Amino acid sequence: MMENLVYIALFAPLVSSLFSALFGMSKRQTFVGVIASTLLFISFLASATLASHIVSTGTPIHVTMMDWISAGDLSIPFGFLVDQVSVTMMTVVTLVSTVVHIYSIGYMDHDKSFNRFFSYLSAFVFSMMILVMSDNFAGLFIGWEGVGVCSWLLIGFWYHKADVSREENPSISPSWAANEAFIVNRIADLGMLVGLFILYWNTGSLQYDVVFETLPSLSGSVLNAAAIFLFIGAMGKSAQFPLHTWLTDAMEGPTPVSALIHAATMVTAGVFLVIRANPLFGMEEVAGVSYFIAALGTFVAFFAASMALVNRDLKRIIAFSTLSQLGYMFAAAGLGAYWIALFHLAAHAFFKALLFLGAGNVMHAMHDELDIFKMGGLKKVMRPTYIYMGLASLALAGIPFFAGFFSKDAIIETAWNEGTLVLWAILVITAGMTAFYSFRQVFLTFEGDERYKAFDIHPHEMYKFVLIAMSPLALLAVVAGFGMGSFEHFVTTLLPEYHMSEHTHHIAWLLGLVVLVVAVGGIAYAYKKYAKGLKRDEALENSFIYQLLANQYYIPQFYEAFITKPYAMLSEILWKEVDMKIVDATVDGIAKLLYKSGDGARRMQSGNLSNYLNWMAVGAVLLLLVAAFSAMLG
Amino acid sequence: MDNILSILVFFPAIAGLLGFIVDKESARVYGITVAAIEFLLSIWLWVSFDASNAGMQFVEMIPLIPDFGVSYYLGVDGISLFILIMAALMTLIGMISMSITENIKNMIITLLFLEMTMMGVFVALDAIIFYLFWELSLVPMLYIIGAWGGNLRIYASVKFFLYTFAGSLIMLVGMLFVAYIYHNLTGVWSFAITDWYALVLPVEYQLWLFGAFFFGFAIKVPMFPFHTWLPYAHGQAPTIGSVILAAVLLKMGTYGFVRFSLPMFPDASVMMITPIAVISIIMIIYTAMVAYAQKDIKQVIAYSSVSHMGIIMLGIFAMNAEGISGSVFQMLSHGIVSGALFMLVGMIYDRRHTKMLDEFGGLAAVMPKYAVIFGIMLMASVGLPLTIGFVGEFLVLLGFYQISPVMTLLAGTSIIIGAIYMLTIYKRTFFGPVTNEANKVLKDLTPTETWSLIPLVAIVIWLGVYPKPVLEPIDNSVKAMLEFMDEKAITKEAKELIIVAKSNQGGA
Amino acid sequence: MLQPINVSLESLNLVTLAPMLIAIVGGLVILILDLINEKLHKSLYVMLTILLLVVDFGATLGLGVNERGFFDVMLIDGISIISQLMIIVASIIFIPLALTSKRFHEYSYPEFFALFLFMIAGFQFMVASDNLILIFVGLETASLSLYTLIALHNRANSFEAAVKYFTMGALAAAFYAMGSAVVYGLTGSVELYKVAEVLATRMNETGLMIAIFGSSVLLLVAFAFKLSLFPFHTWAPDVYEGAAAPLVGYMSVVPKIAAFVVSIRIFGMYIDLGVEWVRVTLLVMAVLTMTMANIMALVQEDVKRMLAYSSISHAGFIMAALALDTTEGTTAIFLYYALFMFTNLGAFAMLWISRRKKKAFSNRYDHPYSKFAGFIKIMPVGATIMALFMLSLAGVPPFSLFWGKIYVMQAAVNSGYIWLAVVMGLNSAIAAYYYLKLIVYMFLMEPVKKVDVIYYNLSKPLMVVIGFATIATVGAIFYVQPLVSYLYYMISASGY
Amino acid sequence: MIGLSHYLIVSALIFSIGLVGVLRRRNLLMLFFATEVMLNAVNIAFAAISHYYNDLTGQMFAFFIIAIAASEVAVGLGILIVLYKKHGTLDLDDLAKMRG
Repeated sequence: MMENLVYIALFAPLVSSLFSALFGMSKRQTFVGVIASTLLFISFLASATLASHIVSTGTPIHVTMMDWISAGDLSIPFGFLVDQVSVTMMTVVTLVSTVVHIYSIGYMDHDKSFNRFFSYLSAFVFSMMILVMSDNFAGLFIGWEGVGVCSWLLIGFWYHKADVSREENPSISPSWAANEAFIVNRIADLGMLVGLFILYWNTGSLQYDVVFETLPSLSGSVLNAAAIFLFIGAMGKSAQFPLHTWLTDAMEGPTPVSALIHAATMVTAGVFLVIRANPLFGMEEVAGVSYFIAALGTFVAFFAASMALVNRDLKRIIAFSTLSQLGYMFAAAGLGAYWIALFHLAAHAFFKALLFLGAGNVMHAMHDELDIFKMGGLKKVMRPTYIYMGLASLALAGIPFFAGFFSKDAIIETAWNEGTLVLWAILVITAGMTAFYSFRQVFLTFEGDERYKAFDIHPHEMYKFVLIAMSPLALLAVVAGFGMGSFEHFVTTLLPEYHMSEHTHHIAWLLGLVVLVVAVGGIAYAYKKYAKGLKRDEALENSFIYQLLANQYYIPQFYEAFITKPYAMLSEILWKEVDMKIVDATVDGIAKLLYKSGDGARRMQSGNLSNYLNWMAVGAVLLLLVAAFSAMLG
Repeated sequence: MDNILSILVFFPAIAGLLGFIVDKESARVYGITVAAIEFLLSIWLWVSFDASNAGMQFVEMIPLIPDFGVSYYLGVDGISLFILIMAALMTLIGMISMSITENIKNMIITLLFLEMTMMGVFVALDAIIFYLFWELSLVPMLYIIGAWGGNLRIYASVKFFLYTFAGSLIMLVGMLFVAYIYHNLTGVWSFAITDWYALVLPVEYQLWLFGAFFFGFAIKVPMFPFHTWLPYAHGQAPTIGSVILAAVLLKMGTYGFVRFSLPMFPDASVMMITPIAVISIIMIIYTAMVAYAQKDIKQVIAYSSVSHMGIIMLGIFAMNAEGISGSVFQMLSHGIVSGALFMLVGMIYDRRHTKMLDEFGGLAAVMPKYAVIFGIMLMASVGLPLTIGFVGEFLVLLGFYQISPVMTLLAGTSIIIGAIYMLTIYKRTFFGPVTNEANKVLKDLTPTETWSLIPLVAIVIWLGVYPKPVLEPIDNSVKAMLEFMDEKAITKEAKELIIVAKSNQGGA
Repeated sequence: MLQPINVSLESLNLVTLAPMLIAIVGGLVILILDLINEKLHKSLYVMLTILLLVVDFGATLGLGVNERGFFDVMLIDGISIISQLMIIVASIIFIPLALTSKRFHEYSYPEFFALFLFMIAGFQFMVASDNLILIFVGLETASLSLYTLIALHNRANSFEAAVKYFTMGALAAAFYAMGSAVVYGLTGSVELYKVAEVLATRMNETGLMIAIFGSSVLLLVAFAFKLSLFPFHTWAPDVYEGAAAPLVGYMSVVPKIAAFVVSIRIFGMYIDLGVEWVRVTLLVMAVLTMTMANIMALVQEDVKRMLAYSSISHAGFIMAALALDTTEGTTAIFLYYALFMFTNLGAFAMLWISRRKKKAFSNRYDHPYSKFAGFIKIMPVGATIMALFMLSLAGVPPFSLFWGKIYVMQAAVNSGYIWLAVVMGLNSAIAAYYYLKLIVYMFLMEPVKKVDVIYYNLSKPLMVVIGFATIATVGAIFYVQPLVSYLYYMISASGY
Repeated sequence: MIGLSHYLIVSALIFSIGLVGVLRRRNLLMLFFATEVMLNAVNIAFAAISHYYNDLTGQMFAFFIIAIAASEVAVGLGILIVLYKKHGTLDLDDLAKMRG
């Protein structure tokens, strides 16, 4: 019975995708969206049932469908494991997906590729389910790559847009952004593959259980190598520095995609991997790697938040915020608080998806205008959206007692608890920045003067059903935090427990207060600065720091100048100079040399008999010489 | 039907001869029918193949020149079985999708003869018979490229012929030397590969012979720096020529390494791991970069073939069952995928008579079906899991990791740079606005085209999801071969490096 | 007082002379027939010649191995029998080529056929003796007839060819004679077996070496000329270009077989005596010949001239086999020529059918490549057959010459000359270019002019000959085994 | 006393003279004569050696050479006559239509 549920949860999205694909090339059909959403909902129900089953029994469900690859001693099955961690992910993924599917019916209403969109979206969910449900690393990799492709398809969904200059659009074009995302992810995937190879050759298997069982018997260097390479994989998917540029560019995709893939689910796969492989990352031997993960996560949290401070693009701000929150999750995971990371992952999924969907509403209303400097005062026409986004931002900012408060606070507390005070300080500051940019965005969008009027835009609220569909997310963004205790209890049967020390526990209220003060300060500053309307400060905007942040630290330009262009140039040189002028020319040169020597040699064939006779005499002399030589040598 | 292999080899040839009588108008149908029957025969071969038997099956042996040790000696094992089927399939599909109308009868007859030689190479167990089909395959291909090719067709076809011919002559000397040694040791002349397997050669001899065979195979593969004939051949060849060249003819080289070099010269092979791996990595990275610089879609795919062949070469020299099985599987995968890609390029060429990337853009809107199938093949080509391309590539890299982690990492960049050039051409061809007026009126795939591609798409996904029916027989034969190599190896290094699968170590 | 010479007829063993006598008598009969009736058609002579050759063939086949006769100057050993058989077979294939649909006047002379038969007798004498005198007589009989046959083609080019061939041939004859004189001076004998015996006892004399130098170099010059080895090959392209195509095909096979047989006897003897530098010299010449001829063939514009260089290159190949001086090497020589014979004659026959009285395509050449452009469209079967011959010459399996090539290469490998086998392989690769060039012209190019009469000369007998050559070329794989085993048996029976 | 070696030296000298003649002469007729000179040089050697060994074989060879030389001249002159008819010259520098 439960096994069937596993299959239903897994394959309902696939069926949905294939069904929608049937209509992929025909004209828009609402029922495609409806059926897809229904199937996703079925998947959600199955996941939820499984979750409740696991909650009640505590025993994971493990099914093996069939063999996939077996060669030599390697044997990889299609096996699925539904345990506390994966069922959490399944539920979150299917829930957010269902909402996003329904949302998309409204959002993509006017798009002629409506059916195709659902096909891709469901395919993504299917890949994501494989990713989280697989019982082995190879299966995880299937999902890993699968979500990558779906992400590619969805970012580049509006493929017909032309490339423009970076000044005009930092992402150049949807198709460009899609390729960037795919390629950057591939870099990380290579790391991941190498991680798998290390594990396979040292443990003889890629099954989680076998691998984790064997880990303690492995040497430190092997473990470290495995951890490093797996984390490189995680860095790509979760867009950690320096592989982060693709995530903001990925905002070229339709907003539901950003909500689902680039906020709630796919980008958290890296975190999921670290959590999944906690027996490895939690080992004493790899403490260095784990600390690095935490440090990098902290850095990214700050780094991304800093860029969000000045950005004017509604979706990019949220993207930076996603990046920043992923940093938080890694910080938690790196510090060993896996369940907290997972919890933040889930909570973040809810409020960030909500935020994005809200942004989608705004975008829909503003006819795809994303510059928040051109918005303002939208609360009049879009009150429900305002509320939704406000709630989500509160959650994001970590205001009590919204979801983000619990999860983020726990992470910051963990940093304190581990004694990594630098990390703690940065995370606290980042929390303030988070609050600031979130509300900067909210205020600039919804409060103040109606700047959009200057651009002759007539905003209107989203369809009702869409707004209703968003409500579960809003609800969860508000209340999810209260489930923290039971969640801890639930997942720590599988994940290592993490307890604050006595001392930390003691001052927890103080720590929380610090964060709260900083966060509220951020909001207050944002309110002061933006709620009443937009006053541009030319001097500030032209300052170096502002420009640095606005240009994402010039990292995309750096990549372009030092990686992309040299690669293209080198390719050109390799082709034209090396392949054509050296390798091929050598081959042709040999042929030409032979031909030329033929031309030279035929001159002895002068046609003159006297010459011929002389050649005979020469030949006779030569023969004598050769004979004499070889006689002497012999 | 014990002589099914003979039938497989000579049925197309006889059909080709009879084809001279068939009327020009019906030649195409005739060809398709013959190729279909041949394909069914190959499927029958698979059905009657005993997957649990790792050795040679359906063996036929008729002495031809006993004084010289040449015999008509055929057999098939897990390694060659699927290459045979793929050759039959690609010929059939290539013929169905063929758009050539000029001199169609000559084309059909040539293709049928070509099919005979392809079949022959992969079933031959006598070195001379192998060599015979190997060389003979050049002739129809020369004609196909030269008669139906582009502007530089004569240069390309002659280059193809001479380059390969030169390499294989050196291989021939190697073969003669092995026969000589065999004669010296046993007093009997024999060119039978299975007899040669029994020879335990001194390391020095192994190295020389490995070198001799290397020339023949490396040029065919083609390995860097012997690869420059390939872009010309592909660039100039008609679609059907490129399809068969990429799908089957290149595999002859890598098959040769598996069939000859490894089991005959295990010690030399082990000693040559590093040089070959270095060349393979150059192939993988360098040609992928060169592919990126191309302006012509077909050239991109041609260079990408070289890059993918690098992966296959690497896998062969992984010296473990994972790597070699993966490599053989990758041969099939590359055959199907690059064959399909060449067909796809051919289809757009039929419409626009150009293959230059600059001419295109935004085709996804005009030709959605085409874009979808191209996309699937592209994803298979970059090794997306659950497509055929992943299984081989994964196994190869996994296998080679055992030999050298650093080199695996370098070789693994193929998944990155492969994505770079593939996605770039996809973007430049299919994405963006439709700028070129001529592209706005392009017709999407015709039913014939669609239906010739759909089986390939099906295979790409089927073997990506469930490779077992194919991988298992391959793996069995590979394991047996490795065990044999391990027993035969004389140097300590070789004994250490050749990994016999645990599941196969029952006796020892 | 001289004793009356008393020779019993039996000891003469006249049957050893029978094959040559048949040819000579046949030649005379043809001349007499012409005296009786001048208006006889060439077809009569052709058929008569064929009949005589068949009888000749039978007589040769009936000879016992390792017999001597006629004052012991005749030596009927294995190689003499197989070479005679090959000479006769080649002649039988050659002679029907006279029956073209267009008239070429040399064939209307009965003298042509008589000379042809005398020439065959000359070759037979050459191969069936180890007496330097008889070899010389046979050589000159054959050569003088051949010069005349070339000249009979009656065009400016053929006279030029005949003069060049003749003059150089005369010089070579002088070298041969001088070489024989040195050998005679050294040993007091002109019978090779006696020469070998005498030399074997005196091998440790220092002064002897110089004389052996002299004799072998002089003889080598003479035979290198006959075998067209570099740099004595210069006559060959010009003569081949000037002579009629079928005769060229014939010339590139039969005289060379005869010359090779003599070379095997003479130089094989030296090598057997341990004069290692003879082998080295031969190898150097062989390698130079195949390489130089190949690269010169690359740049030819005329198919016939290309084929001339190609036959030179093939001679180099075979010379290498000779230098090995093993039974396999010697077998390789005959196997190679047996296979080469059909293919080469076939190729020249194909040129022959396209021969026109006027040079329609080029001022200079009869058979420029461009003449064959698009041949596949004009005459598909002809083009395919020509392509088969070219592939065979290039050594593409399974066509006939491939088997010859691997046999030669195997022989080289077996004797430890792996480098030689590699050189042969590389040369085959170079050679493939110019054979391929013709195929490219025939199959891949458009016809240059609207000439629908390229197969101008075609007639039924020619078709039969070409068909036969084609079957022999394609089906080689099926008869190589009996051929090899027969050749090997005969050669090892005669101790080579 | 004139011995075998003297004869042989004479023979060699005459042979060389003939050879030089063959190489240097431009007229075909003179060229033919030069080859005859060479053959006759060989005849001297044969006769002398034959006498030295007291063996008739050498002389026999010499006779054959004479006969062959005669027929060579016959055939050669025949060809030269036709050539002269066609070309009107026997200068071999004019005889280079075929080359390469």
